Amino acid sequence: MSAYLEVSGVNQRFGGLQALNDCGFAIAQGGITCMVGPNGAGKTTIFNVITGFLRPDTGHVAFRGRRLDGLRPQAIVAAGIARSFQNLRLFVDLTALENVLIGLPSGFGEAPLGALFRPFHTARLDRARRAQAMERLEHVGLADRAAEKVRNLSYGEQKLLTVARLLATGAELLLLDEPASGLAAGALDQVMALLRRLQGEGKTLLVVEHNTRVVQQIADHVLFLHQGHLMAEGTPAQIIADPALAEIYFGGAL
Amino acid sequence: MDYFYSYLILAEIYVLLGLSTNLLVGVVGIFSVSQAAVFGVGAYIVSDFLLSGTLSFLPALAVAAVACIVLNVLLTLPSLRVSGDYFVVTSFGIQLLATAVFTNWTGGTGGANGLPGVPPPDLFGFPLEETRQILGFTTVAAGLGCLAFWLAMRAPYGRLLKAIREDELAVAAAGKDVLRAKVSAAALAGAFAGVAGGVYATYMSFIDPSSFDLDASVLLLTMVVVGGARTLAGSIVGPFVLLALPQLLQLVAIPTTVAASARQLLYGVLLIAFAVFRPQGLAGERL
Amino acid sequence: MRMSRFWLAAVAAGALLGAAAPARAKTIELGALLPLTGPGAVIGTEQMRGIQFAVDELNAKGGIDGDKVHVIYDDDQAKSDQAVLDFNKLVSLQHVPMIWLAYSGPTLATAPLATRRHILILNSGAQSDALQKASPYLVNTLPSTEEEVKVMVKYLRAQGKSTAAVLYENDAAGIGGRDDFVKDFKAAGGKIVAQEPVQFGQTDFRPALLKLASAKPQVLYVVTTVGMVPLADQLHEMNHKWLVAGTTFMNNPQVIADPNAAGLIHTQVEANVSPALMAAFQKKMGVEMGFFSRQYYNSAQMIFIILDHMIKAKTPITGANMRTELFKIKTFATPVPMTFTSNTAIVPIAIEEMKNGTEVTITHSVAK
Amino acid sequence: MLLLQLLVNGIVTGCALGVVAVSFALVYATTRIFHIAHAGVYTLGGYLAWSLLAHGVPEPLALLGAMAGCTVLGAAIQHFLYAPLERRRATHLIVLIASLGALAVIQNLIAAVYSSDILEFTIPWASAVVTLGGLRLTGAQLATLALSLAAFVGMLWFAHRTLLGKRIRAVASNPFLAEITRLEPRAVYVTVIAIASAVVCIPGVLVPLDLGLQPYGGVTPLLTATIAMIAGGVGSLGGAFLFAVVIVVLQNLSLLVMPGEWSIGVTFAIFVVFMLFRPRGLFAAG
Repeated sequence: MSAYLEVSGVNQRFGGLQALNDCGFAIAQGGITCMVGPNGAGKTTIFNVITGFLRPDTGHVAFRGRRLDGLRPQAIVAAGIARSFQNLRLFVDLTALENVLIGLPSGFGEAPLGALFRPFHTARLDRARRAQAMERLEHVGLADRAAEKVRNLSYGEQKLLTVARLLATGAELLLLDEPASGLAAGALDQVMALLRRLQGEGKTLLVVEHNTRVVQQIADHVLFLHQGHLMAEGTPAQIIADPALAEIYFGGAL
Repeated sequence: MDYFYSYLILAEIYVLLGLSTNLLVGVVGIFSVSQAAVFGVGAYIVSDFLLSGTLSFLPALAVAAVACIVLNVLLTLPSLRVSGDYFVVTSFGIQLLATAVFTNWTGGTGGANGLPGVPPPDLFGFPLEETRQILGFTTVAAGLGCLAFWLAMRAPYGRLLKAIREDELAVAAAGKDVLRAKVSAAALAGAFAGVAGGVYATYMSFIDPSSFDLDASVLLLTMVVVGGARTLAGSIVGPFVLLALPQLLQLVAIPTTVAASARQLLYGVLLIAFAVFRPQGLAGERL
Repeated sequence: MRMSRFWLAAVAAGALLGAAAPARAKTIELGALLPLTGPGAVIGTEQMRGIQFAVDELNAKGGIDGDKVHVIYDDDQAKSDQAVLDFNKLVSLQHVPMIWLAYSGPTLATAPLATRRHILILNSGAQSDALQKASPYLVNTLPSTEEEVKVMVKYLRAQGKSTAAVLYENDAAGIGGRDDFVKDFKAAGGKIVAQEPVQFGQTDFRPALLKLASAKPQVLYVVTTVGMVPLADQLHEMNHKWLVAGTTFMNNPQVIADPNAAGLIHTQVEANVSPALMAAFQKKMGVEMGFFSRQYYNSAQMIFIILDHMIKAKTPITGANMRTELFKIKTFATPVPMTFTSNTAIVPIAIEEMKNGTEVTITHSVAK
Repeated sequence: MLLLQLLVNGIVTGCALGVVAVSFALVYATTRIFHIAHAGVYTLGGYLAWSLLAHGVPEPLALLGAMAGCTVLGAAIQHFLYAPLERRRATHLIVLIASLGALAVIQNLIAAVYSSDILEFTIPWASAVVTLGGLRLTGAQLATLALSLAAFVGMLWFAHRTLLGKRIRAVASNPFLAEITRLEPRAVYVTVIAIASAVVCIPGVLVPLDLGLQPYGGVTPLLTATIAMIAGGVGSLGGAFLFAVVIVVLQNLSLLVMPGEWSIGVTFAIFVVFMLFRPRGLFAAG
């Protein structure tokens, strides 16, 4: 049986830096997998490779048995994988609702000819899409902030909004880059609860996370990356218990 | 009365150009300094067809629009490879190259002598010779342009373009085809500029490279700044104000020998004042 | 709102203008559309000085039969769309019957409007051949380059010169002059060995001159409108052996005063004014009276003569009447004699040589 | 001989433009401001020198006086225009527009004061011709070559050997980092523009010494200089200088193979193609 998502033999070099070194791992459907490792381990780079923002020097990415490497980002989203960014990358001059609308799969009126020559049709379909986007906002608890410009939202709200935008794509495998970083305790719990809920709804999550508390609480499975290579994997308890990994991770500070 | 008519006609032609520039610079964020070159190509194509008698006005205008769509897409392609200031300078280069072609390709453009005697526009065989008739035509053309801009901006398409200006990568991550959206915006902007060029040539009846040079491109950019980015109102207000400005400055009493430089100086001061005190222009959003 | 304040200012300015206008009841208003800013301003301001000096002189003498003349200057930056706008403003708002123009672009752009609205437009600065037939209402007081070229080619061939190179300005005036010269010189049995353009306002002529020099011509024909002093200096610096021949544009007090210019010859559309006038001009304007100042001074004198006739005959001062009157008078003895059998004046053309800071006339001729 | 003379003329003009390019590149690399008004500073330098000479000031002092004037103007533009804009978080385009406005103000002030006629310097040694082998150069050209090279070497020395130069390069490479290490980018910015303005004054005086002064004459040199900077790679002063020389030499030599009216067009066509294939310049730093 082939894995749900399978990454194998990926090498990526930037000038003199070997960012990914024969990186390979597999992810099962339906779980929350956390990816940990020290800074510069290649976590964000592998995200970029999986989602088509980087074309690796060598190696393959397969999703549900289908090869994805070499496809453009939008084709990968269409195949069912979407990602968020560590630095959010929201459209701060648009409203919360509009941000989610951009996430929705392309529809009528997103190309100029349709927008210009069938305005009423466009408007009717857009109303339906707005309702859909509103649902996503409700899902993450931001419905009352729909008309607010993103720059006026709190950091916690912005983090939730990235998840709503991600959900809007309809992807079944979600790649989240540090969804909990920088959050106060209350917002942190809110985000963790949301991730759990998404898992319950049938999504598969791959999460880059630094906070060991978060990893312990949500991860079904942990991947440990070091110098662009998968060094270890296992349950959160197994990984955290391994002194050699802690040495690498915290540089001996613990 | 003709003065106000000719002011309105030119302002309306510049509204089409303002829409074109605003779409590219304000909405999508492609800082093109070569829109006047596209405008010029539209003007020369229509003039050449009318002067040689091969096509009548409306078909010639259609050809010009198509040519400018293709041209503008080609001209904005570098923006996919080079970004920010690099594109601005590349675009400067394109504009100067275009000026060189307009000035030296005597066969197609009449060179520095320009093309005199371009016939007036005609609609299905009825020539529009009176200024009033031309005004009617440009009003319809500018009106249609505004309608198109408005429809595009309120549709999901406009939202997509605004998102691209803010963060191209995030748009791609949301599963959208950024390339297609950018190319289509450049195409739309090219169509506006091409039509504006054709109408301009037939109204003026004489064109030469000086109307399509770097100064003209900078003027278009200034219209977006003064009018305001990303809004329909901004694209309309900018051209109307900037064309009126030199005329209003003529009313300021200054000794004759230095009057003209003093007026240009005031124009510079005004640009600075807008940049410092009102970066969103008269009726737009912050650039 | 800033915006409303802006418009308020505009309206206030307009009101001021409206209030000021009726005060000049006995004033004849004329228009002038010249490039007063931008690269063309070098020439435009010189032209403006010529007109203004003539007007001040006239008004100081009491005007025409008591009526003062006032010229409204508009800056078209040598751009045709600005010129159309300004033309319409001068005609619709200020109701001027005639307008001075410069540069072929703006002149050609306003010519159809002049025909339609019966406004006399007067070009005393551009020489492009296209101007000859652009409009019945367009009158040129400067003969076309073609006329000057004919005179020069005849002289050069008579001197036994058979090979020539051309240095021309890459604009309407320069290209027109080049085309005329190439055609006429070949027709007269000569050979063109090289031609090279320079941009308007460019003052580094060295690359072009070096290239032309390598073709070893006997004559260098120059058709440029500005930058004559650097040109003379750079020619001198090359220690060349050829005869340098130019057009009227070479006539510039600074060039004549430049010792490096000795030996240059050029055709001269006669625009001589008395030394006393030159001195008065220098005193009032602070600069020497250049060729364009003299041209526009002369054409202003012509307009005053026309107006004088019309006021005496009580003819209403309109563009159409001014045009009719112009062709009725036909010959004007402004400091320079001008005759109109077509829209372009017949003016004497001389060939002059620069020597020791002055000019010496070699031959005289009359265009056409 | 023709080739050699064209080459040498090109090198002379190219060196002068190179100094314009280097000074512009210094400003751009440090502040990321597209300082179009630099063309105005360049133009003002020549006019100031002309006025000082007209009042009988000796030549070296006139040059220094003009440089002082340019320094003040440059610093004023930074202090009264760019700094407030930065505080208001103005975008790139807005700063560019403001700079264009400043250029219009400077040019037209000059035109109003000096008129738009071409002004000539009358200095005998400047127009005297020196013959070297078969080459003919004027005094002004020789002075341009010598002082431009000196200015360029001086700039290189300053950027790489002095503390202030190193600070400037630190701010250029990372203003944020510089800020947290208390390098005060704002103070550095004023200094940079002041220095660049003083330096650009040198070609600003010497080129008109040879070719005359025009109020709107600074734009073309600046555009060429900008292209040289981009082609040479932002942050590489040597690259900017070299490319300025190469561009002008090529423009001069291109006359040998094609009609002169196309030389500018071809230059820009090559540049546009170049940008497509080498968008970061030839000697890009980093």
